[in-house]
Amino acid sequence: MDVLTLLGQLLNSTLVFSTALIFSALGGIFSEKSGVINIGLEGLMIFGAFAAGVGTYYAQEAGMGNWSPWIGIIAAIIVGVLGSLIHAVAAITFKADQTISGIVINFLAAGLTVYIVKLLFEGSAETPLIHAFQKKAIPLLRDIPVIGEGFFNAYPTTYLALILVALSYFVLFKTPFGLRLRSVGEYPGAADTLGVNVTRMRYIGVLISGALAGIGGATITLTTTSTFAHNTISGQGYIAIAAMIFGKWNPVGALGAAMFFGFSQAIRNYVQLFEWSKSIPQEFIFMIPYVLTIIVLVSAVGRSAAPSALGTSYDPGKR
Amino acid sequence: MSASTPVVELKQITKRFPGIVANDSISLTLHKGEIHALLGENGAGKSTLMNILFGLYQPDEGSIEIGGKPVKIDNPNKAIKLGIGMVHQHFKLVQPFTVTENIILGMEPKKGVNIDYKSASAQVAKLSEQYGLRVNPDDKIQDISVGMQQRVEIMKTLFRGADILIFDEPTAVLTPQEIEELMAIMRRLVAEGKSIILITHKLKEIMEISDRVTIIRRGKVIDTVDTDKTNPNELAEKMVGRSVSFEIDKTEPNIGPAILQLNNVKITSKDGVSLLNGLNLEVKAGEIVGIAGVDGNGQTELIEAITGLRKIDSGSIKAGGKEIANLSARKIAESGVGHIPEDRHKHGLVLDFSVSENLVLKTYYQAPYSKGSFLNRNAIDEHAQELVGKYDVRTPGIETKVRSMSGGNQQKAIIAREIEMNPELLIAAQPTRGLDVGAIESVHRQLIEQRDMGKAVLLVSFELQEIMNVSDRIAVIFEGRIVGEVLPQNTNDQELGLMMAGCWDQGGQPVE
Amino acid sequence: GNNKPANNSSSSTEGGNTEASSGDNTASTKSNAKIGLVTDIGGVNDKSFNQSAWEALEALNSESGIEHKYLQSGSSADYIPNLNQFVQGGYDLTWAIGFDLGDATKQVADANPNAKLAIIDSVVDAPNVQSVTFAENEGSFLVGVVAGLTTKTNKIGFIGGAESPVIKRFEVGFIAGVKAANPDATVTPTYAGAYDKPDTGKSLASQLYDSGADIIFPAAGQTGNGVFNEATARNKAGGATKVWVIGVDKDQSLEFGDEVTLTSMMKRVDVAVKTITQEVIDGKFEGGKITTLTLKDDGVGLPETSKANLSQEVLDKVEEYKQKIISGEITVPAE
Amino acid sequence: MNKWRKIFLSDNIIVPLVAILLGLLVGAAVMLIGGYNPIDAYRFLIKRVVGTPYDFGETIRQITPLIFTGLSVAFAFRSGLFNIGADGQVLIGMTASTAVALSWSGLPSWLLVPLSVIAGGLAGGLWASIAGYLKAKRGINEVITTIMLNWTALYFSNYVIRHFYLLKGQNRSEDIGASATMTFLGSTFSNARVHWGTVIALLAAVFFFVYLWKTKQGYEMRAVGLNSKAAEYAGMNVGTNVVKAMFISGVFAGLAGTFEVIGVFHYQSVFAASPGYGFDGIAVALLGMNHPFGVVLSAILYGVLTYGSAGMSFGAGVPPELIKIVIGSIIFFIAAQGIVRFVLKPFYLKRKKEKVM
Ligand SMILES: Nc1ncnc2c1ncn2[C@@H]1O[C@H](COP(=O)(O)OP(=O)(O)OP(=O)(O)O)[C@@H](O)[C@H]1O
Ligand SMILES: Nc1ncnc2c1ncn2[C@@H]1O[C@H](COP(=O)(O)OP(=O)(O)OP(=O)(O)O)[C@@H](O)[C@H]1O
Ligand SMILES: [Mg+2]
Ligand SMILES: [Mg+2]
Repeated sequence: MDVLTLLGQLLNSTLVFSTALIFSALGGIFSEKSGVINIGLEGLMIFGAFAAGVGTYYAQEAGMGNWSPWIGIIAAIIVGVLGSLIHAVAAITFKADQTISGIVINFLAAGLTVYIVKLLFEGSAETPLIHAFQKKAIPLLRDIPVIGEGFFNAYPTTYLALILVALSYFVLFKTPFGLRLRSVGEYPGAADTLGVNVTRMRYIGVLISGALAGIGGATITLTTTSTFAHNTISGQGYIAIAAMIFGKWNPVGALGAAMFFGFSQAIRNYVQLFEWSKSIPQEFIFMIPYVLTIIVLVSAVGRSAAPSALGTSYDPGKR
Repeated sequence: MSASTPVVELKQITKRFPGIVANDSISLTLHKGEIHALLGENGAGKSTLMNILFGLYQPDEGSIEIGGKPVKIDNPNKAIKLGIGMVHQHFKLVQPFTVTENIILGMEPKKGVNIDYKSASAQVAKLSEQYGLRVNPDDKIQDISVGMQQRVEIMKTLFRGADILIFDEPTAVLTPQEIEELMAIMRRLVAEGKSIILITHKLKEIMEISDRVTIIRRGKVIDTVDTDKTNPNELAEKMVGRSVSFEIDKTEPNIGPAILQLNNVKITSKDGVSLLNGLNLEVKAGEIVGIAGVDGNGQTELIEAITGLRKIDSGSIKAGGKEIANLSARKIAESGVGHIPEDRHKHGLVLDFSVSENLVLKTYYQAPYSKGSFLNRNAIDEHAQELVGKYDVRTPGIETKVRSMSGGNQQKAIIAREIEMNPELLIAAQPTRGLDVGAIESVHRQLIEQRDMGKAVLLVSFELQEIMNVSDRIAVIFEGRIVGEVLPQNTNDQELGLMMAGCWDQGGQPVE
Repeated sequence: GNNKPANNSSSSTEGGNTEASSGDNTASTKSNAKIGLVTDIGGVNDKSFNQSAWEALEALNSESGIEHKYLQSGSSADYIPNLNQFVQGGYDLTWAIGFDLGDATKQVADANPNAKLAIIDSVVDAPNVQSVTFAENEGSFLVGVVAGLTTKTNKIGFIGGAESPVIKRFEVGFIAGVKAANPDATVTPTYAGAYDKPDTGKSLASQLYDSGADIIFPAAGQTGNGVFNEATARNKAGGATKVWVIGVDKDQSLEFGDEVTLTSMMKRVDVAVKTITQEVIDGKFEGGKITTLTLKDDGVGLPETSKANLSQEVLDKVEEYKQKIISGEITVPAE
Repeated sequence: MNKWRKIFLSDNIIVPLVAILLGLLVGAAVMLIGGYNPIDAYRFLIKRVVGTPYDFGETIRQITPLIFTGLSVAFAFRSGLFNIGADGQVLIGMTASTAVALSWSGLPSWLLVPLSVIAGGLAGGLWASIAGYLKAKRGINEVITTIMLNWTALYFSNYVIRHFYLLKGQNRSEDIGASATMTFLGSTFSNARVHWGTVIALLAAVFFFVYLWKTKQGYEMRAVGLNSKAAEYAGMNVGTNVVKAMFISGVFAGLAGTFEVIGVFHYQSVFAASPGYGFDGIAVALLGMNHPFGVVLSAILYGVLTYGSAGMSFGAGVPPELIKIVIGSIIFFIAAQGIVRFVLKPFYLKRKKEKVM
């Protein structure tokens, strides 16, 4: 196998892991850019994965065929938004500690989804299998060396993720909405005195994060597991938070960070294909993605630039 | 001045905070085309009243009329729609945003769905020109001077077409030149028919520019007077409730040996900009040396270098004859250097600590505040009790969080802490920023007391008057160097101003 | 989840058969025996291992009216209190499901010598415990034979959850089977490091297929779902070589379809649970007995549905090896 | 944070209680929707916790590591750091204790037990210090590093156990000898796995309190946590304090692991997935408002609910997932006290004038 094919394949494999992270990290960005910490990404992903499993199943039952996964995505968006609404109400309206209310989401999601699945499917803790998304190659682009195999023979969700990265960047940095959202995360007092409705912007930021993390969770159900169970999401939400910080709260940065995690994951798997890897204790191979991340952080990435007002509730009367 | 049409009428406004009535049935009328000054001690309730007018706070009682119509202003957006603009005491600027972005935020010009940055910049540039504000639309706030930021604040209100303007202590952080420029801008604004409420502690400014003055003390209106029928002494007396002396009683200095010696100190920033460029300076025991200069000429770096908050690249810094360059902040403090920092919120205080905890911020680890590894709460509280009394720090109690205290009292707490450490060298950076005349008087008195006790005092201030009144010797800093030294009695504002602008050889006489 | 399950049982690969089909005709004598069951963190609706065991009890309940209850363990610390709940509640038999419950079962059994317990997948040395283990290596050998005979590329992949004695039996038996049937074929064993990471499974599968493998045998619980998904995607996309997955613990073709499921390595947990529970009902419980369910007992093996993809030739070969193993002519390595 | 003080102010003691009540009500509503009987469920929950001395002892066992990890997360929070890595620190603590207990099993108990405890605490602390050091020296956000270190710790622990201490044919270490175990009062609690770790956890809470509010080092740490710039100005070494805070935080977590090994299991498993102690710790810390005594109370609540949940499913057939909904709701109501006050307003609370901050 020549190096270029290999690279293309590694890249392709990278995207399997990173797509869900991209969505969720983007979600995190919208919330945190508006000044609301979102440690609840994990829970929101659980909600999304759950809704995709259930939604797609019923859509299939209703005979919607190939459209079913898209129904699943829509269900994930709706449920993700509803889940994040809890976070928004607690953190923004009731000025609860943002970290705490994020944790609440994680608890409620873990409990509610499995509970509902059991109610819906006669005690089964797993949703029935669904026909998930299939990879689609994009005709001409597919033939570009490395990139073609890497990016243009992928799931619809991967294309969607890449589009959303561009869209998010555009929305955040080129539109009035983005300017206002960021101002609210940097200095709500300033935004408020200019007539920007801090509460509303923050609600929107958090709800967008619910929608995006919901799609992130759905991606896992719809491209890797084909079913939702209690452990469909196990830690990806936290990795998405890491990707968001690693990417310095920038959509393109987050894309890079998510790809990096995916790539180091792919590397770790790839190593195992070689005979010589058998002489390395397995545990050290498993560590690769995590240790690699720390090494890259130490050597390349400097201080992170969190929005200044991140984690603070806004109270015009506060001095 | 058209004394007739009131554009704003505040009627019997009352606002309570826990434990305090910030505004007690305050009424105030602003006429069209008028500059109405609001005067009062720190914590008198001026900002609170203005925040109510701007919709940030809701009054507990009272009503507001704009242009004769009763209105309810429950958020700033309403205020903006009513044509009210406010420049806040603490700037409300988003640091990583550009000037343009800060100005257009909330009413961005659009092209399609995008922000039309091009036309926005053009509009900002036009406004800037129209009022002679000289700001660069594309600079980021974090990169521009305080004076510039002040002008951006003003432009925000102008951009929104406000014709009732509230300036809450706009001059507190400005250099004399900048203040002159601001005055000119205000005159231009009223000439256009706008009306202004101006809050300032500087009586000179009030006398110079306002039409009427309302004096507030402890939340109540004491009086409203026409400016041309009053004088600074009367105003000060009304405000504080006692007579205030502006003349500082100062005996001749009794100068001793050099305490602080800086020799050829150089600091270059990461991007290669020279911040301190071979700076030489000496402060002797028993004298106050004032550093005069335009903001951004190395004052901050100078202080940080002396106090150990910033490393120097070369040169020597001696305190009491001992080399202290690049020692840790703690070592330097222990070798007898006290420091009243420029930014009291950022550096001077832990706002969520109590008064008593803040008063031992630098000494908590020494006896009697600590015994072994443990804090001695009793000693800490006793110390706090003593200082609060001695320095007249007004606070409900020593357990109160500093955050809830007024700026003036916060500053007093810092000064108390630093002076009580009994340093041989006291560095005071902008020590009276934002303080009322009464508080300023007491700060000045304390600095002079220190000098009379034989301590060396280094005073850095943008307030020329303060430098002239308090210092025994003035050193002018320009582009990271001391470019000249003069004695206050031998110079005047004009001369100093020229030297600060880098033209010392045409202006004052270097002392040495 | 943020409340992660502890100690994901190494043996909680998809277990047993969903339909309770022991096929025997139990004499439906009524019984009021009380049977308890303690699961590992998977719970009785995990569509695998724990579920098979529970369904066996459900079946017995409808046949002979036994009383049955289960407790799901939230973490490994719960094993002992959960077992105790039944034992001290006077249950006639308490089932411990999973390799990791071994120590807990031993402790509870020792402390309550009069209680009867039984455990799946682990051997507990106590006079009041029956232990059931499976010869996963034998079953894996047979699916290895299938793989060896079916591969077109002579490259085969194995994906384990994490290295452990049980998974090792899968791996070693499988490799031996492949080698026996097709000495030219090579098996690349890989590990996912977890039983609950389908994304890792998918990415591993993708790389194994890319490197030329056309059959993968995942013994990695939910991680294996990702493998099925990758294979389905590849076949749908119509790649040059058709790729296969070998199911584990139960007949996974029922779930993932014949399109990708070459065959499955079944573990009849349900049979074991039903048999031993019946013994208790009949008063024939033999404490201290260790049962290893092998090919001979049909405790492990291939499902009927394998016919869909396997030629008679291959099935014959499988049968041949099966007999050799049963007769002892071939000894399948276990570690 | 003056939240804690507020709690002790009369009408505020009632708010958390009502929050708990509301949480239980939400749980009840969800049960009703699912067709379960909430009264039965809660009855069995309580019964499972206090029904027998054995269960009571086991509940204490359940609470103990929660106190430790709660303290760990809370301590870091107080110093301005978010330690998501208690999970990994627990594992490293376990591993170090196991290693010591197995390697020097010949030592007498009075020596081996303290050694093993110290090893566990120290190892947890050092592991956490890696994140502290990277934050102090390189400004790397501790949230990322601690997440990455969690996974690293999981695999590293497995490596150590599998390669040096594995019990043949099993998925766990060899048994730790009696000389290295710390059980006590076992007979009082009908052989429940009660151990000295509980006492030490309570002492740790007292230490937390004394250290942070009564010592000069604690004073520094709080100053750094609240305003690092001012701390620097006052001559404190911010970097050192960050490392120190992470170290102490890690020690607490490490001890959680230690006592799970030498107090509860007496061996260490090879984990296929993280046991999740650290993530519980985050919830416990936040629920306890990052105050040591609050942490103890919230660990009790959390432990009671999780241990009792088995009773719920045993007695009333309620799926154990439900308890997560209850815990989540309680945290929600405690965090969003505004809601509780709103609910209470007609009954108790005189309307407060303008709340500040
Ligand atoms: N949000 C608030 N919460 C509690 N007390 C407040 C609040 N805002 C102001 N106060 C109190 O109200 C009083 C008036 O404060 P205000 O800021 O209006 O004073 P000021 O006249 O503007 O003083 P300065 O000259 O220092 O700016 C002070 O005692 C202050 O401590
Ligand atoms: N995305 C996030 N989610 C949750 N918590 C976060 C997140 N980002 C930061 N934090 C928390 O907020 C705190 C501030 O983070 P930040 O990276 O700004 O560090 P800092 O102490 O301000 O240092 P710096 O000097 O680099 O700005 C961190 O200690 C961390 O606990
Ligand atoms: Mg920061
Ligand atoms: Mg004010």
